[in-house]
Amino acid sequence: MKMFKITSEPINNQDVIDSVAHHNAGAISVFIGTVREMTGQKQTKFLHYEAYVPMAEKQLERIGTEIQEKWPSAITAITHRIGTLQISDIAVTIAVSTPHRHDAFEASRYAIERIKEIVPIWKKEHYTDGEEWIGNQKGTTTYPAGHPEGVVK
Amino acid sequence: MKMFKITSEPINNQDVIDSVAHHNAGAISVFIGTVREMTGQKQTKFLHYEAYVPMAEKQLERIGTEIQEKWPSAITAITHRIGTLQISDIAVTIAVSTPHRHDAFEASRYAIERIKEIVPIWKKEHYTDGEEWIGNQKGTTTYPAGHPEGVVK
Amino acid sequence: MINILLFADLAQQAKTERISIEVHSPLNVEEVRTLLQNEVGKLSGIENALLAVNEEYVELTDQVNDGDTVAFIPPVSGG
Amino acid sequence: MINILLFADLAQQAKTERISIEVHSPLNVEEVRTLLQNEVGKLSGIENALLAVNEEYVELTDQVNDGDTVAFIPPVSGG
Repeated sequence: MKMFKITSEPINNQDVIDSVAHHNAGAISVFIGTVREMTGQKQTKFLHYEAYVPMAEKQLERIGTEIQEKWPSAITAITHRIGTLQISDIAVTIAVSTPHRHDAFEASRYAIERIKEIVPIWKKEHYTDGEEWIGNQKGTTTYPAGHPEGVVK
Repeated sequence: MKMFKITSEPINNQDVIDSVAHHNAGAISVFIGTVREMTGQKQTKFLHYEAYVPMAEKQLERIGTEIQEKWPSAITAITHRIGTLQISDIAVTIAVSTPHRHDAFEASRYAIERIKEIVPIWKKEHYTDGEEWIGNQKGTTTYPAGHPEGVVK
Repeated sequence: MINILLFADLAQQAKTERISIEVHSPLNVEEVRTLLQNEVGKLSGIENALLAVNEEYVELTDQVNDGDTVAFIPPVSGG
Repeated sequence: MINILLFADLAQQAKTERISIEVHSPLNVEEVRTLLQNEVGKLSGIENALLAVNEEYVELTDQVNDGDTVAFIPPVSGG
């Protein structure tokens, strides 16, 4: 299976997990992002994800490379779904295997934070009372140079 | 499915994940402990896990209760396998769903640390050059009172 | 010819996801952004967009060559 | 009658996972531990074992009643 993938099909968690299994892995940390119904008082009916697909896959791969630099024994796989998703559908599955558990947790957390910074994917919330493209979820970041940290070669 | 379970059958990750899925979950953090071949210079051929089954299930449930006290929206499921396990087999799968990702990571990490403290399960390593019951993996802890922290009612 | 890609809110405002512009001299990303808005009208928030040329992030001052694909990437929200 | 459960290394040393002892007066966990080793011989490391009565962790000084199950739980290594 492709280790870094944007897909319009439902995500199979076990496929992502299988692709990081390794005889020297003692720990696999899996992060699954799912569509939540309530955000504060707002009720989501469904979501739409759109991506700049070839670039998004390259950026996911970059995250894998960054993880391998920080945690050399780590193996990473990430699949992100696009298109229309219903409540409880899986938007993203990240799996990282490492020899020891500490690194697996750290690396999988790093991956999801980094996705929210550098991977060109956008979410449109369809609420019961309107719709909205969600941008800059962290709320505070601006990019005067035109790019997030550490992405220009 | 039973949310807190000791089993001698292979673990199906997706079953554990499904049992914490929830319409207000935005994040599911899954921890999978697998049998690693090399630990330092020692090569594992296979492992044997034994448990005090009814008490171990009670203690897993206690971990779920502790998590719900610390992270009230969290839903937790844990399955631990016993018997003979080969390299790469899954020993334990923990899934925690929460509305937001930070809590899911924290809680699933809490669960695995707590398993290593209070759940009566023992691992016997069968190395290429001998066998050994593994005890007190943290190496430093002793229990002068006869029990780990926070378990006596 | 330079190919421009727009996404999410920017595509919605421009009513297109893709536009090509003829150029007759070397220019940088900032100049492409100006030419783009000349074509499709002012795009609110485009100054917060990340910039990519040929699927790699670049700076506003980086050069764009004939045949390149320039993408204006609104703040991302995957995950 | 008190039921005693042993696990892992302790069971291996005692060559049994389960033993019952007759008691004729109230006693505590520490006294059960002494009686146990009287039956099966000295168990190395038992002083580091966690203690449970009827599947709940207890203290060394807690009382054991007729019919209770006392478990000596070597340091655990699940996960």
